[in-house]
Amino acid sequence: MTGPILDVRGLTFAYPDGRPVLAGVDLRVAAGERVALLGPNGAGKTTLLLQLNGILRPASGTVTVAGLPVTPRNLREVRRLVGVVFQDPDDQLFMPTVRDDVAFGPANLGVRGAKLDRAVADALAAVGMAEAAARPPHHLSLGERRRVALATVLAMRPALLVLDEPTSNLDPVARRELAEILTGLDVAVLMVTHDLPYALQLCERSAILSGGRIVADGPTGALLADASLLAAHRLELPFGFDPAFGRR
Amino acid sequence: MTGPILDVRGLTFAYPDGRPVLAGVDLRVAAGERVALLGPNGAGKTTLLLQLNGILRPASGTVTVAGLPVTPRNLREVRRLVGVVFQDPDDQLFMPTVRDDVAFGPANLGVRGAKLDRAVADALAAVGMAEAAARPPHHLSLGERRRVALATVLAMRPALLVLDEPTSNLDPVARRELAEILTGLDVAVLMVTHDLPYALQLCERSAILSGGRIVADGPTGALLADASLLAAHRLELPFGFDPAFGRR
Amino acid sequence: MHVPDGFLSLPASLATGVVAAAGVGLALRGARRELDERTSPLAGLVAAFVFAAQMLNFPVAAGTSGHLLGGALAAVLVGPWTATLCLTVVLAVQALLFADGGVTALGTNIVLMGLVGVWVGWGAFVAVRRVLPQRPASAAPAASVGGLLSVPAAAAVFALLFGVAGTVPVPLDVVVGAMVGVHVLIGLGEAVITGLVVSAVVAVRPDLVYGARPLLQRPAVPSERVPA
Amino acid sequence: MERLVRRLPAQVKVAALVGFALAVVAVPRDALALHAGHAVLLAAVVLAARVPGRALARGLTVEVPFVAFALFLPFVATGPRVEVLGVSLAQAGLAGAASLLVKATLGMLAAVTLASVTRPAELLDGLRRLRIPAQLVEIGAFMLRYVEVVGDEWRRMGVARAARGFVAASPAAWPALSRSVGALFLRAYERGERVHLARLARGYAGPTGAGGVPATAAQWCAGAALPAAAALVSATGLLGGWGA
Ligand SMILES: Nc1ncnc2c1ncn2[C@@H]1O[C@H](COP(=O)(O)OP(=O)(O)OP(=O)(O)O)[C@@H](O)[C@H]1O
Ligand SMILES: Nc1ncnc2c1ncn2[C@@H]1O[C@H](COP(=O)(O)OP(=O)(O)OP(=O)(O)O)[C@@H](O)[C@H]1O
Ligand SMILES: [Mg+2]
Ligand SMILES: [Mg+2]
Repeated sequence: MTGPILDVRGLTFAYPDGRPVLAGVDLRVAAGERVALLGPNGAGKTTLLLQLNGILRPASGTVTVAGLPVTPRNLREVRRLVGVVFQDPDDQLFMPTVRDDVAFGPANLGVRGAKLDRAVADALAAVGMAEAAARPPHHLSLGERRRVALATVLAMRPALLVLDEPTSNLDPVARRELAEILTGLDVAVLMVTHDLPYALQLCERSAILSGGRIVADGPTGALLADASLLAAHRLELPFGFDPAFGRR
Repeated sequence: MTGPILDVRGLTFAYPDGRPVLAGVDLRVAAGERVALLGPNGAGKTTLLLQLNGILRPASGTVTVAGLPVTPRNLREVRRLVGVVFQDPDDQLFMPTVRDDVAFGPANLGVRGAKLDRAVADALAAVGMAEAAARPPHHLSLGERRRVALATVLAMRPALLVLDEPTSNLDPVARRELAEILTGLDVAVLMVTHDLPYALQLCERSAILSGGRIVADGPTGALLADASLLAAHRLELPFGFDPAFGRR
Repeated sequence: MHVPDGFLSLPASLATGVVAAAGVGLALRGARRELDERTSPLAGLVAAFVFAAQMLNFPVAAGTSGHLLGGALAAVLVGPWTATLCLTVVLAVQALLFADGGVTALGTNIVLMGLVGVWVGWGAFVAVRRVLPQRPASAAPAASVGGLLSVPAAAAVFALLFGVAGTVPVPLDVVVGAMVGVHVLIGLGEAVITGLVVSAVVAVRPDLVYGARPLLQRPAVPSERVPA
Repeated sequence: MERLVRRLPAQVKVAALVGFALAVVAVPRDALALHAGHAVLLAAVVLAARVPGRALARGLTVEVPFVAFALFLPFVATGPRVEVLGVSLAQAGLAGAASLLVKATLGMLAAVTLASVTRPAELLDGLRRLRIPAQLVEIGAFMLRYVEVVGDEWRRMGVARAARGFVAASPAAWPALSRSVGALFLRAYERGERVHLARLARGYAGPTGAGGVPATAAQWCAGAALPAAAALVSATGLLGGWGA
């Protein structure tokens, strides 16, 4: 593919209560690229992600996925291409067992029988939850639910993986394992995170969403080195983080 | 007060599906002390916290708060002393507006009128959410909801503040501000976190819960310096963290 | 199934009101044994579920429609006394906030759905539970049978009441036959939904299913103490 | 006028509704004309309270199953019969069906009026004040809260399904849907349970006494106007020998 896998142009959006949230967002992600989306609480990051597979519809502007505009006609195909891991795993998991939940997406894509079983087993193994297959998702700990939520999307093998704060509630090893999974996959990734070192570790590029616009977009290392930019958007490097890592 | 504010002894617990989760937990927290509770996903940290104000009842063992055993008779008093901020803010927020939600706890303690208004305003200001007072909690972003959840408990001025991963979904500045709030308060804190640098920054002491037991309990710096202990319980220092900070 | 105002004569409506009040009074006393502080939200949820299900009409034969009555489901989940209370609340709220079922017919509706529906469903459930293997999984098929029988039973009682105290003289056998016929079909839907919900709940929270309690072995709870 | 109706305490409005419905139901089958009086009275209240037409129309759809039942009566009722368009129908059945439909419709419209000027929470307070047993009101309060939770969880599950390529339209979707109904019950229950416990954790000790406000004598009188007038209509008709 030559064009970007994701192309967002002039996107605006307001919730029904009328407060404007997105005020003209432009963002492009190339196939295979990993991009971090940073920004303060309430900036509209989640709202933006929910537009990418048509769960919310823009007031104006366009979203294009692999050349397909995100419109009701194309929703099926768009949702096959874009896998969204929600910020709250309870928004993602709804079947009576973990296995059913992971199988749900691929089954909708027509995967059946032994192939389906393998897709489920692989996805659960990748997140270290193979043993929980028969348990109900709402009885898992929050970190466990987050992993299963990730597995439900991995099992669909999307071309663009959209992750909303995937590391929150994960234990430190699970967080590193997630980084390894993501670097091992051949997909484009758009990841919202408040964990700046993690963004630096995983994503060559970052964009900052603040006040409903993309206010900065560039190499992660360069953004994180700009202390006044960070401070202007409620971002800062955490306690004990050695900035020398950013200049390796 | 001379005794510990929290004293947990020989606590065991299983969920109704029969899987044992806690297998004899012993933990003490002194008045005014800040303790971090670390451990892998699914270790039972949340389950332990829910026993501290009697939301779950132990199968055996005892929990004592400020000398009061946590039994149905004492629940009212115990819940006045122990403020729990849940891991999932949706479990915590249930009123039609943010203001009502923050006022709910103090009103149940008998606070009324101007005093109640001030308690609500102070708590919301402390978490930077004063402007959201009239909005419905379920229309906030996840990070905003987490702050309001914290405010609902701060407004009750508990003697022991129990926090379940309070920094997840917070933006970096909110995370630092939370640290400042907590160090500024004169309460005992028991905080579950997967963010080891944050534990080091805030808590002089840490305990590791793993396999249903407390497997280590000591000064945070010493625990984090013990790489093999950490590795045995799915803990590790994050990318870019400079361990020299731990030895200041 | 929600009887509106004017179907029964005024004296008959008052009489069913007295029967309903007596039944609810008994249930208020009986329910104390079934509910404790922790399970009382369960009564609210069961009521909400029955409420939502009763608002959804599905087409049956010949232009009529039916909906879940929920009496058997409620009885199996929270016990028959509490179930009577749940149905009473559902019917009252529907009559007052949704104009579904007349306020003067509230007593009639409570008798039909809250007493006949609940207790016939519960009786059938207990009878079937006795003959099935004593495993928690047996609760679902037993509940299905309860659901299946509760609907035509309530319909038959309605037809009898109408035949005896209705505002129109009708041949009893015709009305009873027609009502029971239609409601056997609705009962099939009731059986499927009741069985599905009960089996889903029994699978993960058997402790929440009142009717499955005699089928449970106490779960093993670790109790050994560990030296500090 | 609209404010007056809306501001009446819920207990007064509930009592007025019951009184009105009783007066309507008391009219015998063959005195259909009396209901015109009731309809005029009710229409006055509907206009005064500015009940939205949408709400009234929605109420009518609730009646549909009973229209079917009423239409069935003229065919099966006993007694003298008349020929209508070549079909033999029972006179008593015709009169009965008409009376049924009119009474049910009047009762339904009155209830819709109550519902549109009363919020659910006010209704619960009103029932408490009418001395409905606390256990019932408590279940009602939980029920109204859970209806919201159930709806909310169902919506969340719907979004999650759609995001993973699910299309609900075909019968092939039913197994997945019916499996999620069971899960819905559990999820809604457990979330409601957690919220309930969160309330307890913040010192909640159950509803304290009757909420809402007591009604003044003037309000009771205002509320009694509709049922009293309706009863008067029914009584004059009855005494005047309309029924038989
Ligand atoms: N359903 C809703 N209705 C109304 N307003 C909403 C709704 N959801 C979110 N908002 C508001 O829209 C804004 C953006 O919310 P969003 O969830 O996109 O933020 P976010 O950047 O993801 O924040 P966070 O880092 O806290 O997750 C916030 O001000 C929030 O309060
Ligand atoms: N309601 C429940 N029913 C049955 N099992 C449960 C329930 N809640 C949690 N569990 C199980 O109990 C164990 C401990 O869960 P808990 O939520 O206490 O873990 P945790 O230490 O808080 O994990 P995390 O770091 O992911 O939040 C896990 O194995 C979990 O799957
Ligand atoms: Mg967000
Ligand atoms: Mg937890």
